[in-house]
Amino acid sequence: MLADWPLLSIATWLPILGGVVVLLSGDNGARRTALLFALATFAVTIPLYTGFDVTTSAMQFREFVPWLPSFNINYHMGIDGISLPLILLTSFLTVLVIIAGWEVIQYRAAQYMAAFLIMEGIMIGVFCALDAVLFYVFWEAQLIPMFLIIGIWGGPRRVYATIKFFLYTFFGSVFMLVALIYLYYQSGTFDLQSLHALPLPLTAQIWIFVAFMLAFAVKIPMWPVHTWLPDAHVEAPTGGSVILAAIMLKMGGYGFLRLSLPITPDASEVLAGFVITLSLIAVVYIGFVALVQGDMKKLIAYSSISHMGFVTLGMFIVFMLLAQSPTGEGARLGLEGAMVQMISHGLISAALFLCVGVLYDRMHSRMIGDYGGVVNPMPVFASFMVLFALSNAGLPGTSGFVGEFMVILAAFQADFWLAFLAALTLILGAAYTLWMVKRVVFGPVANENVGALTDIGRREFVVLGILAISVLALGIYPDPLVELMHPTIDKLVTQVAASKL
Amino acid sequence: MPVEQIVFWTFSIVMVASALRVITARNPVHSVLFLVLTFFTAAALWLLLEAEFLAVVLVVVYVGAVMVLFLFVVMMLDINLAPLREGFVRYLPVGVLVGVVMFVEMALVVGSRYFGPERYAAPERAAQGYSNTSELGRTLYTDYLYQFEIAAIILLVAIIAAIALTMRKRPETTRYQDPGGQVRATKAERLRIVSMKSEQQ
Amino acid sequence: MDMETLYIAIPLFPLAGAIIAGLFGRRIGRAGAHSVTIGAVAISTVLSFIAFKHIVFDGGPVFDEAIYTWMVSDGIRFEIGFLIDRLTVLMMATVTFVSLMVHIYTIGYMHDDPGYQRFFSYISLFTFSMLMLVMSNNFLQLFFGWEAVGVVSYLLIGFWFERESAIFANLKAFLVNRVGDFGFVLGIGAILMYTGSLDYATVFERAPELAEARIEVLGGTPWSVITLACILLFIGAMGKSAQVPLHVWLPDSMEGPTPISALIHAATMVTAGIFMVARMSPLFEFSEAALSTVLVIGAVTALAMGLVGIVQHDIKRVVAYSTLSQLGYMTVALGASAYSAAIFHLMTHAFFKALLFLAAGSVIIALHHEQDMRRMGGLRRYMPVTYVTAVVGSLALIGFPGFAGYFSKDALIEAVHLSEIPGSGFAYWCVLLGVFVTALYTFRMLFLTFHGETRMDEHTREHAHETPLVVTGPLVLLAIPSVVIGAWTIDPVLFGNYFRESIFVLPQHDVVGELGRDFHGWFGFIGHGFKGPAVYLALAGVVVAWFFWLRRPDLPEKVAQRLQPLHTALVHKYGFDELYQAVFAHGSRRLGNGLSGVGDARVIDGWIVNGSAHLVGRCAALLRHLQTGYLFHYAFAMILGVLVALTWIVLG
Amino acid sequence: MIPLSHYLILAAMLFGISVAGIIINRKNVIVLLMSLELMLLAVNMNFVAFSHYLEDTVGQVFVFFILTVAAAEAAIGLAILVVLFRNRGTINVADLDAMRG
Amino acid sequence: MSSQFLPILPEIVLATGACLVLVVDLFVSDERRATSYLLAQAVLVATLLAISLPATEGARILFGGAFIADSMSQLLKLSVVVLTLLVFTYSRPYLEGRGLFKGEYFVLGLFGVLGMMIMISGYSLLSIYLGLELLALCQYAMVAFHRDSPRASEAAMKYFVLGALASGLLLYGMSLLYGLTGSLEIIDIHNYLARHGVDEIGALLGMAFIIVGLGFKLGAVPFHAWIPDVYEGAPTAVTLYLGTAPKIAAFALIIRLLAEGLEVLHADWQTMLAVLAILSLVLGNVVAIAQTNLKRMLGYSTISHVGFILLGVLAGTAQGYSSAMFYVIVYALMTAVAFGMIILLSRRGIEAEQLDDFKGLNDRSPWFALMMLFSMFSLAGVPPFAGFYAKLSVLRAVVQVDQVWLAVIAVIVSIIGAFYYLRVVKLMYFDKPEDTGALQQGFGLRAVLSVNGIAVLVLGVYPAALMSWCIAAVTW
Repeated sequence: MLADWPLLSIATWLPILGGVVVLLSGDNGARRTALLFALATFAVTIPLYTGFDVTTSAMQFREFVPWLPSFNINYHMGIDGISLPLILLTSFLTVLVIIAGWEVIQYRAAQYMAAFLIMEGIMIGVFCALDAVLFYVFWEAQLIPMFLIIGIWGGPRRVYATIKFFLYTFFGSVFMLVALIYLYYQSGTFDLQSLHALPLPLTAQIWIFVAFMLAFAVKIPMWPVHTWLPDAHVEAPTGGSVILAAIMLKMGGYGFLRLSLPITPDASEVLAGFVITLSLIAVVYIGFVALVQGDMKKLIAYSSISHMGFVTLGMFIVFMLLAQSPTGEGARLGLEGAMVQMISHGLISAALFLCVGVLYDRMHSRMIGDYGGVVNPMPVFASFMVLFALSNAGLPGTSGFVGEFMVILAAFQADFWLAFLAALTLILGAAYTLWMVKRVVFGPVANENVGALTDIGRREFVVLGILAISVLALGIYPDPLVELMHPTIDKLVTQVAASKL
Repeated sequence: MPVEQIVFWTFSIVMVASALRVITARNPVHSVLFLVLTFFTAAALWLLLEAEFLAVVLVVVYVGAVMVLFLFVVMMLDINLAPLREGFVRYLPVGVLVGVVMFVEMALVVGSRYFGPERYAAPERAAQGYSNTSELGRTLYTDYLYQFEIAAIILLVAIIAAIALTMRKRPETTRYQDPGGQVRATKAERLRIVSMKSEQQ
Repeated sequence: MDMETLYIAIPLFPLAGAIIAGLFGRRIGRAGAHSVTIGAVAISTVLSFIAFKHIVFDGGPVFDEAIYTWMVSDGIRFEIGFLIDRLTVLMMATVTFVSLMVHIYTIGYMHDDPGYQRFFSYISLFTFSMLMLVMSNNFLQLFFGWEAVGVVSYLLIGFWFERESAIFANLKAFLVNRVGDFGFVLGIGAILMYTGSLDYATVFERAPELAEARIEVLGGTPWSVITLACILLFIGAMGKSAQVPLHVWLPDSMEGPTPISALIHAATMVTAGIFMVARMSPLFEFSEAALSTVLVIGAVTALAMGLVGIVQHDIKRVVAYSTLSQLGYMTVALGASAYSAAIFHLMTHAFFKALLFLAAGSVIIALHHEQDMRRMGGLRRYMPVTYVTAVVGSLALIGFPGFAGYFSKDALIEAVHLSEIPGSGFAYWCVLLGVFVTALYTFRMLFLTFHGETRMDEHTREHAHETPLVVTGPLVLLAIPSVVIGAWTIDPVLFGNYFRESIFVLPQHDVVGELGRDFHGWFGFIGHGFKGPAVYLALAGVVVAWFFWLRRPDLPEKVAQRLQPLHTALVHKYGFDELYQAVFAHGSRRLGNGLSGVGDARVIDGWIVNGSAHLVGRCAALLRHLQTGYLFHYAFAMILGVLVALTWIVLG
Repeated sequence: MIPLSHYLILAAMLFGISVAGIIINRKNVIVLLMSLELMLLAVNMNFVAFSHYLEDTVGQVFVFFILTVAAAEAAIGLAILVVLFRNRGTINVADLDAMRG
Repeated sequence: MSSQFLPILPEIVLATGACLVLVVDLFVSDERRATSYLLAQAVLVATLLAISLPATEGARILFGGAFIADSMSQLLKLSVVVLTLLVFTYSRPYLEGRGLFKGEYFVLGLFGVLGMMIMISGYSLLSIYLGLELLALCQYAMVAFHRDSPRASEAAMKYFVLGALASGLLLYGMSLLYGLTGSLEIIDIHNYLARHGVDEIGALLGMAFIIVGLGFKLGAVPFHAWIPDVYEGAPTAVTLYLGTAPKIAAFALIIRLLAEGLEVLHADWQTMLAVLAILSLVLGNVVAIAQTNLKRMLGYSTISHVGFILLGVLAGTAQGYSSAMFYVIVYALMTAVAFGMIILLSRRGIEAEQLDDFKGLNDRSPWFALMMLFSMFSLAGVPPFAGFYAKLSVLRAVVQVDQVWLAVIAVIVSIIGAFYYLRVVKLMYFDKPEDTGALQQGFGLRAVLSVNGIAVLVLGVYPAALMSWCIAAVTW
């Protein structure tokens, strides 16, 4: 019975409705209402998981309503193995973000909560949309709440950061719009699945790919279009950073999987080397950059870029693997690794940003140099922070390991040197993360401000605890997650392997 | 040379010359007067084109009303002419160049190649008793009724606009008396008695 | 209880202990924490011995099964599973036993530490990780254990997190280990690529094929896949087992509390590499190049680190360098295909090195955390038990005939001597020389600490007395095997075909087998030893040490001055630390600063991003002047527009 | 007989003069307006000539309306001029730069 | 009679009504000036009703080809009248606050609407010209309406001179077309050109002049120069009027003249429009960045949006026309919100036209900050607001005719454009208010402004109805 409900629409619109309600109801009780809606949305996404058929690659929970018939634009929603985990991640993290913002946000709490709820709905929409325009609408609309979140509740340089963020991502995505329109004229439809089957000449594919790439590369972000991210992260309030790192970046990766690879497989193949190069630069170059950051959030932001390099790497080595053998051994491993990496990074980066948020709320500084010996006054917090840091460094048994491991293994099958460079992250990731931990968490109490810190409260404990459990669970037993993706990834590999020329 | 030709060339030359003077005259009053002359010559040429009514209207309405209005304004606004001529010489070459180029280009198009006699043969002279005015009037009040009404509204708007813009009931800058107020004035409003300590000598 | 449950229970007990002590430490209190963890590890130990008995004595079947499927991707099953064979049970027994000892010892050693519960949690976790490592039947779990061990060592070394040196050392340890893991994970990648599986059984089955396969790594030179894979895996082992040049973390790791040093060095972490190579013997056997690499690196480590041990003043560091050197020995054995000899040495070493560490710890406790040998001396009077046990340990370490170390080391040296793998000649001379060096530094330590005049301050001396039973107890318990374990087990372990199928040696590499032909019981082996140079070298070392540090204490100084360059090199540990600090630590920071400051900030953000924004801004500022406010300009613009249009039409 | 193109060229000439006038008389609004009147005259000339040669009165009708509108326009234009002069005390175009950029 | 006059019933109603307002206004005292206002609104409503009368099937051409009533004219007139209703509502408090609350404003406004309606229905060069002039004259007068404002009169002067120049140029083009085709009716011109092919250079010349005239009305570069100055100088109520409905009328002219009359010359005017469009897009967006006055900024923004509208038109397809139509209607709605906000924030004696006046609006009135945010993001073309679909449909039309490069240019400059819209949002939300006074304007303005703002969102979430209406309107 539940399966007959338009669950995807509910998951998309319920939080948006919640946002409106919160906005209208004012600051009193905004937190509680917001939490209620977030929980309800999370509850709605659970049947998506339980009712998900892991044996098929077909879109599930489909909804189809004509929306703009004259343009053949439809309200077409549906999920498969690559969207479901991201949806779950979104609804899950929003709950945590709302709890995390409970006391910290005093200025216009209703607007804050509403922005997050609305953003949640929009992001879920992105992952559900099966119509290119619908996808684009959600994709772009999501900039607005984020723009406001960073701008209103952000740090001192928030204006620079937020405008940079907006224009950067806007820059990326408008070209995607042109490409989508172009595709519409080649096919007469905006339906993503029909576009997947659309034959295209190579030149056209390359242009489309480049246009898509601009959008997704900025979002993910890939070197060299990554510089918005550190600024945005640094200035955003904790919740904003969490959502930004945990989910918004994933939209880029999702875009690659949903649009770039299946729609322009041949161009992807031609340009795979280019993307792989950029990915590796992201892993290595950004690793070094992260090392020297004096600002914790910036460091984590750079770390995100580096980790997302794995995502793109995992996606594009597929072509090298397919070139080696027709069955593409290792291709699925790479793709699933990329997906797992996205989910895991969602959890870990969220946790790390929340950790920084905990410190920031107490000290109002994100600079590593202002800290030292945090473990002394805050042992519980320090344990969490060390756990998440280790996870960020790819410790086996935590989720951070799974995706990296899969991608490195797959990369090795593509080429030794790819794996070599990618595996450098084992060293670099550990270096920048643990060096930060060393300077912030360990050591003698650096100054009296640190000495006066109080350990995390119950609410913070719950949020971090839930994340810690998730990170460990995913690391110890990732199969339930990976299992969701098999048919979808299989299909994707088939799509990618088949030339559309 | 037939009379027509003489008339055409004479008036054309005068028209162009006076038009040139319109834009080059030092004094705006002169410009207006040269413009009047231009209109007159144009009216003459229109007569040649058998547009008698319009020729007359041009003189009566345009010269008689519009140009006089111009003159009126020129004279009413006591304008210091000197600064208005600044840059005249400096921009003369540009103006001439642009004007000439534009003329040449337009002439290339509207010249005989496309609008020559083979395509636009000279019409027969109108028959005796043909009245341009009545013909025009008939057209105007039948086929062009709709437009005529619009023109009426345009004129109405012009009236409203001109009045709204220029008519001033009582400019705030003018001082005027309010007799009622003067009558109602009381001593308390006008006179304040200040008690001061007498100064010791 | 069937065996599978038992096997599962073995690692889970320490894990449970760790979790309870870690998460609920405050609630259960100190006593609670140590009871829980010690109990858990004790159960584990007992179970390990049961398993040992089951496999070795009862001839129980080898257990090789998955516990659960971690993940399936691309048709590859990633599983968590156990392989319990003779090699495994030996390691399990060693690990759990040593761990238990350390746990008990900790009660005394950490008595006053505020992080008591945390400490127990860590060491239990460490035990769990190590067990996962040795019990694994696949590379995934191996890597899990591998890294987990690294992490817990990270936590343990940095246990006293307020000490700047400790948190420096733990970061260093982790990063150096990560370098090894970097190679390790690539090795796993190579294995997976060519075998399509991560299970030992499948992989080993296909090892001969791998030996045939070729891979191009550097322009045009085809490498044997198996060589590549083995070398990569060995890089991992180098990290964990602290082989040159990845050894630098180990001496620094002495920053951790002594039980840790003992645990990490003696029994567990560092032996992981040795164990791993032995476990991978079916792979390494097919690559002579890899074996040769192992051999040479081991030999270099054995000698070079021993030499450094001579000039150390910190008692724990001497032991640490000794460990490095001994690890080199084991590695040499591996490289010589004498896997069983390596494991044998590993085992004996575990006992006597733990003994030495705990003895050193005992001294340190007695002297209130004084570690500098220059401020010790004459302690045998104050702490006889410690002294005696230390002597036992030292004798075992230098390979005094009859003691545990003698059997393993001598077998090992002989094996190298017999080996025909390229580099074995070099290695042989290194290990021989190493014997002398070992004796030298070991007895230097012994003499400086327990003999001669007392050099500590009054106050410390007054309080110097024998340590309590929780400390001395384990010392005694460890001293016994340090004496007898070699003689007792050399026959079964080394020559008695103990390992059977769990270690694979190609016939042409079978040096231990060759050795075994001359073997006639442990006693005979002692006699045999006197025919070789090793025993004499060891004795020479002891004598020299006596002469230098007891007889003529002024001499070392002079020798050092005479051999200034060598001494400097040794004191600076050959400059590895300085080099790494300069190249990797500073270099990468400078590179990072460069990339961040120039690449990101100036080029991308400065020129491209903000540059284009400024460009637009400047264009705006410039273009707005087109709007002059002057009517004639506006009109002129329109007319120009018309003119352009006209020209276009007339010309077009 | 005078061909149509003569009239058209004459109109073009007026047009050119009016354009030149707009450019040259940069400062004086009144002359500017007169130049515009010249332009209208050129247009009217065109219409009348076409009307004659096409033998179609419609062109003349158009001219009639143009004259009407031009008158209205002039009225409003001059009204604005007066308002402007009252406010600014000048009709110098060069002084009208309160808004720019 | 009914068949002849029913289609122009709206015009009749409006003209009559305007005269009525004019007369009534004479007899009401200044205190009861609201009567004129209400009456004017009533006239608009009546006109609206008259327009909404069910149209007969297909297009009807009346008055010897001078007038056309078709679905396009119905839709556009409807939009014009609705927008004017909004404009009048917004204007009232502004005018009241500045002693400008006079009947003339409404009378001129109504006649202007009449002009627009005539333009929209104009099907001969003459009626188009007359409609255009009627509108233009009203606008000139309205700009100068604040008689004591030097800026207003300066703006009016500039507007007037340039407008006169533009209509002179336009007329010259018309005269050439007339001379060539011998007719003033669009339909005849179209047929003539269809018969005689496209190599009539005279027709091209005429076309060029006509495009110049149209370009001026719309405000396309380089005929745009009046827009910033007039927008800034005119009283906000008048800017509001100028910035909204007349764009729709000008758009109608383009359709009538180029798409219908000169359809045959499509290839030629496409090139010209492309140049105008690109120039407008670039200049409008770039220079807008440098502005500090919101009205002026919106002026430049208008120029850039004109570029987009021209893009839709130059596609020369039904898709293109309908998308441009959608665009222009949506654009007028979005801008109305922005100007409405300026009026909302202004108080007696205080103009709120500087960007800085919007600082911290979120603290003063979250709701209206939100409305302004809707408007700004919509203008920037960010979904889910109506402006996005406008851009989408235009780009779609451009891509369809294989002019992808134009689409690319358009999106690049719209990124630049996004910046200055964002700046407004930034001021409202990220800055602290300098002026913390409460908003003073009355309920009517607030309510209508809210509806207007929400409409921008609703049209974005559900654009189908308006879009299909636009599509139906251009299928002739």
